Amino acid sequence: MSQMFKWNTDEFSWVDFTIDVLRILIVLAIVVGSWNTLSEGRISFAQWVNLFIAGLSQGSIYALIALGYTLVYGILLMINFAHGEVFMAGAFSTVFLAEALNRTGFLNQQPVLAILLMILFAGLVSMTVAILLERIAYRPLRGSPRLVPLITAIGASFFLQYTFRGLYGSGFKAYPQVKILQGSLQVGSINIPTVQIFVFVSALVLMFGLYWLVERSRIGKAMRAVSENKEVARLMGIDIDWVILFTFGVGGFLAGSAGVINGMFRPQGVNFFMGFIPGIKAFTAAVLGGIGNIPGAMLGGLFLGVIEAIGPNLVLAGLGIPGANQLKDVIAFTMLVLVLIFRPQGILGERLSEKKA
Amino acid sequence: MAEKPKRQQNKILVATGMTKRFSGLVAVDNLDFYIPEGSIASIIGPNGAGKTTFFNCITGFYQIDEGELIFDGNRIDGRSPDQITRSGIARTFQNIRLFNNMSAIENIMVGQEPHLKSTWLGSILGLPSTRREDDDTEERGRELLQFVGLEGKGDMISKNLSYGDQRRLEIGRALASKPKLILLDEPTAGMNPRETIETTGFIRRLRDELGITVVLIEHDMRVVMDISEHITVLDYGRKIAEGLPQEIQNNPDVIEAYLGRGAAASAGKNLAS
Amino acid sequence: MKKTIASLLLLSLLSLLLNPVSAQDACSDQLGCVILAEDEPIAIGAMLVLSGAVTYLGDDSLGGVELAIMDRGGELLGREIELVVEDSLCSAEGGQAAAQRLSADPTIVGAIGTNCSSAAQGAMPIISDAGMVMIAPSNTSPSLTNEDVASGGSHLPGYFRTSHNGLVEGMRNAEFAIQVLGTRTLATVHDGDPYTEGLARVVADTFAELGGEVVFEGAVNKGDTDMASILTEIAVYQPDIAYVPLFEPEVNFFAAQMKHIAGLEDTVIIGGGAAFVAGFPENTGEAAIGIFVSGPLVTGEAYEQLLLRWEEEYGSSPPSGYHAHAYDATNLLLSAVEAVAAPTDDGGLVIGRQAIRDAIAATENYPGLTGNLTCQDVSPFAGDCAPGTALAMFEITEAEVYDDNWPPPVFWSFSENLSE
Amino acid sequence: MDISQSGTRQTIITLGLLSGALILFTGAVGMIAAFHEREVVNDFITLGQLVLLITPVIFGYTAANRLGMTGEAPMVVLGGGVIIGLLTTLPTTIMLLFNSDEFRFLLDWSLRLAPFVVATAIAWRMRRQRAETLTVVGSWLLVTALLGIVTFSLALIFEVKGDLRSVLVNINRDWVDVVTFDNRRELLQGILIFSLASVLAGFLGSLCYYLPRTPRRALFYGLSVTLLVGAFGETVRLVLQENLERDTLNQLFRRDTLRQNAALGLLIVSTVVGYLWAAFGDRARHGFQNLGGQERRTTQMIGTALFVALLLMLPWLIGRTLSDVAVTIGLFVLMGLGLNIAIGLAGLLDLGYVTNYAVGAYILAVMTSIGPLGLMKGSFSFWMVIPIALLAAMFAGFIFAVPVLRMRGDYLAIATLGFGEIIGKLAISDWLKPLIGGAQGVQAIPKPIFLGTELKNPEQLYYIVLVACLVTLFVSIRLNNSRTGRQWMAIREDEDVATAMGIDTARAKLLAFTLSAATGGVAGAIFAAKVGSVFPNSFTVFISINVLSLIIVGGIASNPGIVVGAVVLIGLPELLREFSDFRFLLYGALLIMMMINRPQGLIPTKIVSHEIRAGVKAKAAAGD
Amino acid sequence: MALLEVNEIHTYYGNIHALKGISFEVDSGEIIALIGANGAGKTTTLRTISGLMEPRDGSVRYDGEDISSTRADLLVSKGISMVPEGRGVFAKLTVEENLDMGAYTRRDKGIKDDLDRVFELFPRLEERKKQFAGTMSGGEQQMLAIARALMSSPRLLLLDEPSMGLAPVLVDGVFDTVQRIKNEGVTILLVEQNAHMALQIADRGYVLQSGEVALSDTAANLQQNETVQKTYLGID
Repeated sequence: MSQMFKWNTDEFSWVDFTIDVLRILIVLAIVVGSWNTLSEGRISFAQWVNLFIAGLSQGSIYALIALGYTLVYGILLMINFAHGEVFMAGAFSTVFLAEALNRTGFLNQQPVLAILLMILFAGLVSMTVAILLERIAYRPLRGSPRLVPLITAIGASFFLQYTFRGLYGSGFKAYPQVKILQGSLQVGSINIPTVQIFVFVSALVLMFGLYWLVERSRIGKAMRAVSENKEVARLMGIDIDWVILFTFGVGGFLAGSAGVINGMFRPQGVNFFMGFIPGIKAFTAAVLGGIGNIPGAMLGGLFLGVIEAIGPNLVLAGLGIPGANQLKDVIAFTMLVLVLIFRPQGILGERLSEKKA
Repeated sequence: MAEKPKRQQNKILVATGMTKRFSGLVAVDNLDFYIPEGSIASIIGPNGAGKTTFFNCITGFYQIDEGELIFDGNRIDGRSPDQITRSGIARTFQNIRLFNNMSAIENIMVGQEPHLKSTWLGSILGLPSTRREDDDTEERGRELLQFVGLEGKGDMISKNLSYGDQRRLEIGRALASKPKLILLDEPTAGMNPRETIETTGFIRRLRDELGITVVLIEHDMRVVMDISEHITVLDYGRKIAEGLPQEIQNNPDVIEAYLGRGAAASAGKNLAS
Repeated sequence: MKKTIASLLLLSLLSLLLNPVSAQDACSDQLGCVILAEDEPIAIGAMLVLSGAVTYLGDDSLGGVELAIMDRGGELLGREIELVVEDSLCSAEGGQAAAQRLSADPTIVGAIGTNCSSAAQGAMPIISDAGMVMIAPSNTSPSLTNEDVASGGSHLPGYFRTSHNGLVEGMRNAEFAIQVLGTRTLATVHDGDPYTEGLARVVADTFAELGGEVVFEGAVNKGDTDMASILTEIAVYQPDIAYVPLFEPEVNFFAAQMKHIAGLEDTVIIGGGAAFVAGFPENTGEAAIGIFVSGPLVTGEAYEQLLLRWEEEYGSSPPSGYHAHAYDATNLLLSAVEAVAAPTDDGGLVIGRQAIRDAIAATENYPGLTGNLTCQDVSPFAGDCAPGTALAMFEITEAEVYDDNWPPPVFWSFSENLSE
Repeated sequence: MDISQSGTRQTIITLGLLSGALILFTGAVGMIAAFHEREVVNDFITLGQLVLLITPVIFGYTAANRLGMTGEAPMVVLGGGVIIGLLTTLPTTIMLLFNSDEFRFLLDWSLRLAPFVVATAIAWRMRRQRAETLTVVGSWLLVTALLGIVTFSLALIFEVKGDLRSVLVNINRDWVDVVTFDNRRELLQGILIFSLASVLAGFLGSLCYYLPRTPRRALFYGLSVTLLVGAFGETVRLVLQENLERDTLNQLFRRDTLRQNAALGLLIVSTVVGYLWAAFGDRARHGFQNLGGQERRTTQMIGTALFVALLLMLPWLIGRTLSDVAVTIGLFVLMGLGLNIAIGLAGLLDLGYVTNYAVGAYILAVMTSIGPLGLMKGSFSFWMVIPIALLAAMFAGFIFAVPVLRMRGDYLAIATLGFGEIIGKLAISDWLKPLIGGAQGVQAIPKPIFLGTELKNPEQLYYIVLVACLVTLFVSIRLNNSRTGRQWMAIREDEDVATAMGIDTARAKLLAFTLSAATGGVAGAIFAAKVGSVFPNSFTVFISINVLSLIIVGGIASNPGIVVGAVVLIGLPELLREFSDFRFLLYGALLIMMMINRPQGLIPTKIVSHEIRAGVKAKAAAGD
Repeated sequence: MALLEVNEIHTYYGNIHALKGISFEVDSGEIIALIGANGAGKTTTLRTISGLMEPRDGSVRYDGEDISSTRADLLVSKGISMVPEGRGVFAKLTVEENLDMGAYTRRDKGIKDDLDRVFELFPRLEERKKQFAGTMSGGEQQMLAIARALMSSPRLLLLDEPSMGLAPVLVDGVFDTVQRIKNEGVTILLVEQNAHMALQIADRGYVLQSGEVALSDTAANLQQNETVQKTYLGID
């Protein structure tokens, strides 16, 4: 009742009104676009499912990177803008190992072992980069205003990109293709590439591993304690420097593994710049899910992946917009803004502002 | 400037059936209460009883889920905090929240917002009316600083002020909006007994000299019993008692849930002395 | 601090007053001359993309330029050749800044560059205004050689290129699809780069003109890794040909992911010059087999030699497909300088700027790596030096994918086709 | 004089290895080889060699400084310099050996042994700290396993690839040539020369510590000036070219390189000037401070007048190329001043500022272009469109601000970042191609015409930018000291409380976004006119990042800071074009070092500098 | 020998000189109360002892060892535990996890016993083992904070304002608990705004005034002291 009342008084707010109009327009566009597409029926159900699954796989990669953002954010309230580069460091370095394993034939003789070795190697490389980053660039800045570490992170992002370009060159490299991942699984009329199942499953395993680590293990509890209150955590005897370093390390390890998993999934395009766009996407995913929240990062990543895969064909093509796939980022970011309008704290985030007041 | 006591019977703020929930948790539960105009009223209750939530509901920081709030004859529920401030309610915060990197005078000048009219265009063009208003604002700000006892400290960055001065500045900032009702959240927190007495006197002056109705949240029972004319006791978001200090002190529910035997006795003693 | 500024100011003022205009006695060129003293080297500029996502393009061209200079022993007319390299980025403002810098140096005779057509748009007015020449190794935008402003042209005197005009390359590609492969339906995909967008458009137009049907025109973004979405859309139309002039790595992703998409089994991919890269088959893997790539018909022997030299010098294969164009562009410029430079009595050298332009414009059947170069001067091909006849279609085979073979065998070439 | 004393030893080893790591890093990313191409002094020293040699000097001096402070004997200090010189060469030497055919077996062996050695070292250290046996053994196994994985993988990679160079592309012949001083064939001899040179450099560095203060400073000034002039030869020459005759210039420079005589002359002159400054500079500064009020004011007025004159004359002093750089800097100053309204004053972290820039540029492009996309077919002039671009950008700022008004902090940041991306993608899209050209952009944008003159040179455009900057500066100062400014500051400090003060925060924030957008639009419009064509790829997230960074680097909310920030972050990279391959590497390193050493920015406002310094200290103490 | 000796410590917040040479000592088994006005340096003193801040000058000796510049997290295993002002429970951790954090530095077998002991002391916490600490009332949070500090089995417990923000009815309970903890042999250094209560349970007390020790005596004597009565006890 009071809701209705509000509209009739002088409380009418242009901001609310505009936002409402915007919401309605966006929702309308989505509905109309989807309706048009689906009623035309150009794309079959099986194709939609395939797109969905491809989106999930892509989303798993985003999610794994997003976890690193979220971990660091959770503990330091800092956007580690260079996290995409941590991903790149692992992926780029391991491409040489993958080539070597392929040359010796080991990759196809013992694919499981080989992939495991690659994941470990990439994880360790990325972890080292992440730890160095924290130690050299971020630790001296603890407690300074939020913009300062953000700028440092941007600087670190450039620095890492061009360092790796200097080390490994500017050309593109590609992961070799692993035979056992080349096939596909036929489920009814739907054909699911094995590699996508691999990506999704290994991402899930890593995510649950992380979830267990944070929720159940001693160090995980310490991480949560540090993220809530660093000073009190120290009073518990927790070495917060070490916990923060550990957090960066874990985030780095996940990013590195994401690099290899990504290499199995999208083997091409390995170069020094490869971390930038996934980095921004993963950051978006983390915010979408509610930054600082681990399940949120997973959800955000998967959501973003699926949106990107399905959105252009479903909505934009339906609205008759040419070059729909070009605009998939527009869809992704519009969805982000839409989600944030409805839930300013992200899908699974907590309301910070209310607590504060 | 003092208001006549006869208006004391008017209820400046009335809430009926006020309810606020946080994701299932009921913070304020179907609350009915009123504040008599021109009085000094207190809200007391155990930690987590919903006192600060209650303030936040009145000042529009939270939108209440049910019920209505009437201030000075107008409904204010559903309004935004700035509109409520404009209608004449000002507040301070439990843990002082000044604009830390602004000077004391700037803090007070921001406090005068509800009465300012100049626009950004006027400022850019340097219109005479804008300049005049800026000068007036500053002058009134200096007067207010004097009133709260911060004369000569106007150009200090507020975070460099001492704790007591910060409390005073916060009240001064609240007064700058010329409120009819001022909400003070634990104004004596962190003060020693001597400072507390000074502050109590100052709160009385607010009412007596400026005619502002005062609502306090306070933990120090001596302060509460000493200056309040009307007390509301909250527990788990519900009102468990309301009335004059004497009544509250002897209310068995209040003693049970909040005061405890000893405190009730000692507070009573103090008031008597 | 302030005092330093003040004294600096005074000094500069004084020097302004004392600066006499030096007469260029020996020069009768209408655009002025480059006058070199006895010990000065011959300087040529390069405006290439050396940072950002497409750095490899610049690295590729720079290698071509450097090798061309090295192959002349680093000398011209007995003088050292000095290469002044500027980063033109891949943007108009980057091109402008690079050109601004080169044009400020009165001893630079001309420049190789730019890589990106957008950079050329920024650089061309400055270079032209300064009376210099620029020879682009990888610009393809038709507007750069079109003089008609109203129809979108922007050509200015002094601009040349050894890369193929998108119009020519696009038409050839479409002709190939229709006339050689005999296909009827076409899908095109670009990536928002002016180069790929231009090619895709020309191909689509020509394809339709020649009686084919363009069923889909779409685009992806640079940096996209997931092509499933657009491939699904294309699969709806099951076109005979997918014309994909994308760069690495998008083109790899496109090709590699296509095999997962039902309905595109029979669709043939034609890639543009951007995919004419040594790394493309290997990076794409099995999926690259059977793809056609359009590229310059490089004359075998000399090009082989260049690749060997490259390997020796840089320890790898060229990162992109334009190094041969850059090599030719450099030689074009150096030859022009060689032809018009006139020694003076005091051991100096006078090089007329208009003369250089004229010399390059007069190039006819210059034997380059990318064929016999002839520079045209009629809009919309004003400044185009690439031999349109030397374009070819290459087919990627297993040898390229698995055995590092490069370049791939020529499937069809325009010149052969002419002679037939 | 016990060099084995632990503190001393640690200082020397740390600094030495740091110096060595730096040398190896610069080599491995290709800097040394690339810098070798550039001669600082003709036929004498190249930039690459300079980096190799100056590093041990600097580290040697730093170590000497530290050791000297703790009262070490000269023998120790100088010995420290020598050791640092030696350590500097160590990593590079190892890499050289690994890379050479004869000594490659060393690489194989190190990779095999490294895990065990490192793990044992760690275990031994733990043992000394009385850790439990089980823990020690466990750690040993863990470290061996993890490191083993890495080294095994590396060994495999190098085994298959054949050499280091196929992975680390810059560990190549050029690099070997530089670090061995052209002794690639006689590797050991080369290493010896390199080591000797480095030891000498380290020794000289530590020797500097014993120079008296004044000559030391003089030498420092002299060397820095000479080397900077040499390193930035191209830029210096561009300036001199405007003011000197070509023959004179040719006597000083051989192309972009200082000639030996000129370098020597410059070194002597600048050292002498440096000596005078070091000896009498303090007195002069003191004298100025002691001037009477009237005199001082006069001096300041003269200073201001000179500064204004300098601003007005700048293009004619620095020439066309640098004017072009100045215009670019000016555009970023303009955007910086605008974004500062949102970030510095109102505390709104806007990462999508490029939106406004793009809107301004495209508006000007389609309104004035005489090409096929021009709406007005050239009937609108630059001057008519500038206000339109301004309003359009404000409108865009307004529209994009509405949905994000309720968002805070990082959510706001990512949402605005998203808007930047959306605008970029729309600009490039096929969808809007009929309007704004899509990937092909808009061409044929005429230059502004002022009193019949076509302003096509950067020297002329400079004045447009200058005027725009001054107007913006004026407006921003006015706003800063107004009611509106106070509202913004209140929102920045505490949005909830600001609302409680009766501020309509939504409205104030909208205003901040809108006004902040205005200068972006103007900058975009000038940019479009300057370049003459507009392409979507000019409007990337890097513009937003650059503008944000320059504000922070300059000092947030500080107007002079914005100018300095723009000069450093936009101007320097333009001047560093000669190192273009490493521009972003250095840019990134600069940002990191700046933020660590001077988080309050180069020219901070008083409050901010106080807050940040105090905040860092207090919180560092609290460990927060 | 005293368990804790604080010797002329000077501590700064940035440039603000907060402690100007404070000295006192705490013997084993005592409850010592630090009282004083807001800003007198009580909390700073505790923070300096617990290692959250480092004194610029002076020394803190614990059990004969100089701990002035030992980090807070290392002091916990030496037996110093602090309950911070405002309780500082980890709101998003459960009660049990909070207690686990208290025992973070320990790896001995006694943790289980200590947990039982703590639950015995605070039966309320056992009931709410699985609940998030943030959802508990202020009084319960205070109990949790104390219980958590006890989980590290400290020899010296630093309590910062345990009664702050609590309803009068709960304050007595907190002080009872403090007394009981003392009886178990833990030495307690108590900072309290409520000087009245603090002096009732303390053995000795120190009055701090703008960063210096103004008075020190047994608690009983302090209660009788006229200035103390006037300024800190509110008795006219």
